[in-house]
Amino acid sequence: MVKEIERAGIPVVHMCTIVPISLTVGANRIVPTIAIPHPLGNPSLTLEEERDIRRNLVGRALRALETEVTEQTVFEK
Amino acid sequence: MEVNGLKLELGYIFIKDIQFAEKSKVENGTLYVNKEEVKAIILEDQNFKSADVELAKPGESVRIMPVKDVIEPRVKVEGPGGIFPGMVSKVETVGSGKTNVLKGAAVITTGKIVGFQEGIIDMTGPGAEYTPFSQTNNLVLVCEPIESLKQHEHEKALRFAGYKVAMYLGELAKNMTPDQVDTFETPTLVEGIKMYPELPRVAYVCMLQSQGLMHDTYVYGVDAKQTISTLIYPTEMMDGAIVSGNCVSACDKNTTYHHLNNPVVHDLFAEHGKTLNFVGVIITNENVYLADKERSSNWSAKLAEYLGVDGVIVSEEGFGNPDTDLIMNCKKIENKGIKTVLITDEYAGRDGTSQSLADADVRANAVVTGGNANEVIELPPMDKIIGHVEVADVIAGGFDGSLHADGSITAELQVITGATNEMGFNKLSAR
Amino acid sequence: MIITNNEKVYDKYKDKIKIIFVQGGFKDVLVKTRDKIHEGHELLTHPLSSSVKPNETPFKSVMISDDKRSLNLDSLYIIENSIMTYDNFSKHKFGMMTDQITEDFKLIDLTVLESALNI
Amino acid sequence: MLKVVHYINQFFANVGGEEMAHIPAELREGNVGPGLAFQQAFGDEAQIVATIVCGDSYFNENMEEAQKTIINMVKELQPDLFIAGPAFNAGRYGVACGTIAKAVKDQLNIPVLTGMYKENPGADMFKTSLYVVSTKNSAAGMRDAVKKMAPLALKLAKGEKIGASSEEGYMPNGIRKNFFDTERGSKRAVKMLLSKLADKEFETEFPMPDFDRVAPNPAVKDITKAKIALVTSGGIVPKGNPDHIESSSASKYGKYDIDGVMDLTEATYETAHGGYDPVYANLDPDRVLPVDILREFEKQGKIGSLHRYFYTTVGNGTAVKSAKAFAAKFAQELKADGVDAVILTST
Repeated sequence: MVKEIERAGIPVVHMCTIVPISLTVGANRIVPTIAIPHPLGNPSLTLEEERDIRRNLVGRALRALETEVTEQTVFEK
Repeated sequence: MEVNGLKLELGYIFIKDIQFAEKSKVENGTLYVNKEEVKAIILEDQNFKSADVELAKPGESVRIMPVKDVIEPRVKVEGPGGIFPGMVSKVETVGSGKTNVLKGAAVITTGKIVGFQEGIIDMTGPGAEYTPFSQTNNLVLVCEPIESLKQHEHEKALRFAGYKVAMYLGELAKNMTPDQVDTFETPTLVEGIKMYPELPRVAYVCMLQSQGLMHDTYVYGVDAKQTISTLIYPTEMMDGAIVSGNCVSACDKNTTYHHLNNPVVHDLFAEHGKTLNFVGVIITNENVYLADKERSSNWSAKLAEYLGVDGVIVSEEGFGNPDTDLIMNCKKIENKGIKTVLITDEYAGRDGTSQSLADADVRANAVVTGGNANEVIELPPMDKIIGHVEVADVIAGGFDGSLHADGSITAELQVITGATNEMGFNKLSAR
Repeated sequence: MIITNNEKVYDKYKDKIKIIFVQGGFKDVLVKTRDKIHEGHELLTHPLSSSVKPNETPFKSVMISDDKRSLNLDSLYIIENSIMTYDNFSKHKFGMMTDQITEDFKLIDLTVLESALNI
Repeated sequence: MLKVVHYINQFFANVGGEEMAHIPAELREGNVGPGLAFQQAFGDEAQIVATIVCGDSYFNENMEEAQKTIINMVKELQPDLFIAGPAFNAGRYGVACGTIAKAVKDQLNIPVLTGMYKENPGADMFKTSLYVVSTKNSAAGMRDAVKKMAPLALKLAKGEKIGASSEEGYMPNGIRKNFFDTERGSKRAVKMLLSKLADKEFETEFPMPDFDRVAPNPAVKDITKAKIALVTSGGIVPKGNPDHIESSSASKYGKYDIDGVMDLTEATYETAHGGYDPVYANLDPDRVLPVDILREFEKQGKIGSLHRYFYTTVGNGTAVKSAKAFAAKFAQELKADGVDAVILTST
């Protein structure tokens, strides 16, 4: 799916838990997330803490979109 | 020049017909069988209360089901050991000297070990095209177990009945002059390297199913699930060092006949010294435990590297989880810089549109397929059924209404013994 | 620990090994296994063990680790592929289930599991 | 005798080259150009009753109009078979052949056949929905193309069983079909290994799933001005799953308006995905689709705007087959809507 969006000429960032799968399906900008059932959250934290995590991850995704890449790149930080 | 290693002369005595007679013998290409003697061999095992023996020849309107194993009669003429070492003969290293083969004959065991059964051999009609055993002159054993017999003992008793009857028939050829002799020779590793330095070195990785009742394979009598990947001379296989105890998923299980006549071994020997240097065989199991899969594939890759080969052919056995072993073997061997070709079969659904393998990898770029086992086939009624007809409706790969009132069967190809064999025994393929 | 819908396995091992008994079919066992893998358990036996096709037998037993660690990718990959294969097969369900056949399928499932338990 | 209608372009009809590519579709009686070779191959089993000639530019620039006209022509003639091309490596001709053949097949339910070179863009577009015979890359391969296409054409017209791609000469269409090869599998394996060892070309009998790559697009210049769209394979849908998106192997994707939606809540959204434990996503769907944070960023000017619609599927990470087709479609919509970048979330 990520490839088809990229193919259409739109830069895309893939936020997912399983980085190797993301690499396999051909994502070029990858942001690793928390866990499969809750990639952008963590039910063991408070709502506000969860939002902080999410804010951080989405912020990282925006940074990935602003970054020129030439090959598959994982934005760990 | 005599070299060290193993050298086996296979003497073929061509069998064109099979008949019952007063005295068991082979004469002018006909295999004569004394039915009572065969029955007596089966009934030596007290687990059987009765036994019947039937004939099935190519072209006859006969259906055999449910098939457990197919065995080719062979006998050791010269050299150490006997056929099926560790099972019915002593544990002696076989694969050298001379062995005679009743080529064109086969012993087929049938039996209802559990309520769902598969394994059909049709001797004529469209189904016959898919199984190699429609072309052999078959002696079919129909054995009835005693009441209380447990499935495990039943399976074992049937397996041994097959070996013993095949040995009995093989003995008939012990003193005969073969119609044709083929010689197979594998030198030791050191000598082999020197022999054809200009040719690519090739090994064969033979995967063996090893998962429990009706899912097992034995090597010199050892249950393959308790083994670690190891080396075997190809000629040892020709003397029955590997036998089959597995029959679930009939289309892609290797019968003992397949192990004796391993087509990859034969086709590699055919090119040996011409286009390639056939170094030897690595056998590796297919266990249920994932750690075993990792360990066994680590070892097969390590052994391939140790043999210093440039390429290997890997053959799979069975459906589903062995795809994981196959891909592990492929990846790990390719990662050693050794090129692989895989032989598998497919479960692409009845319409052929599904993802066929349960595993995949980009390194598996050279694959031979034995066909789509889900493809539906119509098997017309036969005049005679040998075995247990009542199982037709509950064979795997069949489905509701698979057995029609007139005796015809609609089922998937997977019910036919050997139809999509993953050693590449057949011409069937798919695109 | 074992995840199973097979009473034969449950009855035999319930006092010896941790077991999750699933009320349901083959697919329910796979889904339960998948959720456990998502939680961080490691898959120990292959979910498509045995050559009996998933549309033929209603019984399935799978072994996973007792302890949880970080998500095991190999486990995840295998369970997802197994569910996909199951879905391919389940288009054509296998009917005909007498008591004897049901018992036999339970037995095969048990022996295949035991081949991994080394019992 | 079977009736055949043949479609060719201006070049093969000898009307002219690029300078005549603008001519609209016209109907001619009998066979024209390469039709003669087909007619000879058919013998008296089939007859080309008419040939439709159309300029490549005309067809591609007036696709709807051209299709309508040609469909009406074919409908009138009621043939047993429709052949388009072969187009060899001519790109626009290949696309035209595929497009019109598919239209005839879908709308008139008449068997169709076309042929082209494997790298013709029309090949990838149509090989899974039509029988597309693989030809050489230039018209010099006409004789070879007719030799492959004519027998397959007759089989299709007669409604006979079609064999495997390698037997019949059409491009593999993803449908696996059994056939008996000339050599046994082990022999084929030995040959394949020898080719692989010698670094010669060989063809696998079972291609692995697509592992191709797409090069990354340039970065977004100014994210604070960009229109960002959210896409998820995590199956987030409005509460109650109004489009009934299936929990796995879904046959459709969802497109939902989030105009004015500031936060996804338990009361308004949920997941339709069957590939993971849904408890956490149902309690707070922002855990999968971060609408709340993007709204916040929108307000703060950290992004230009959040696109009015989000797209959802239930891809499970490894099974990408159907998701690919959906994505190709909605990616075009996103492009048309002026979306500058996409955040795709997966579970």
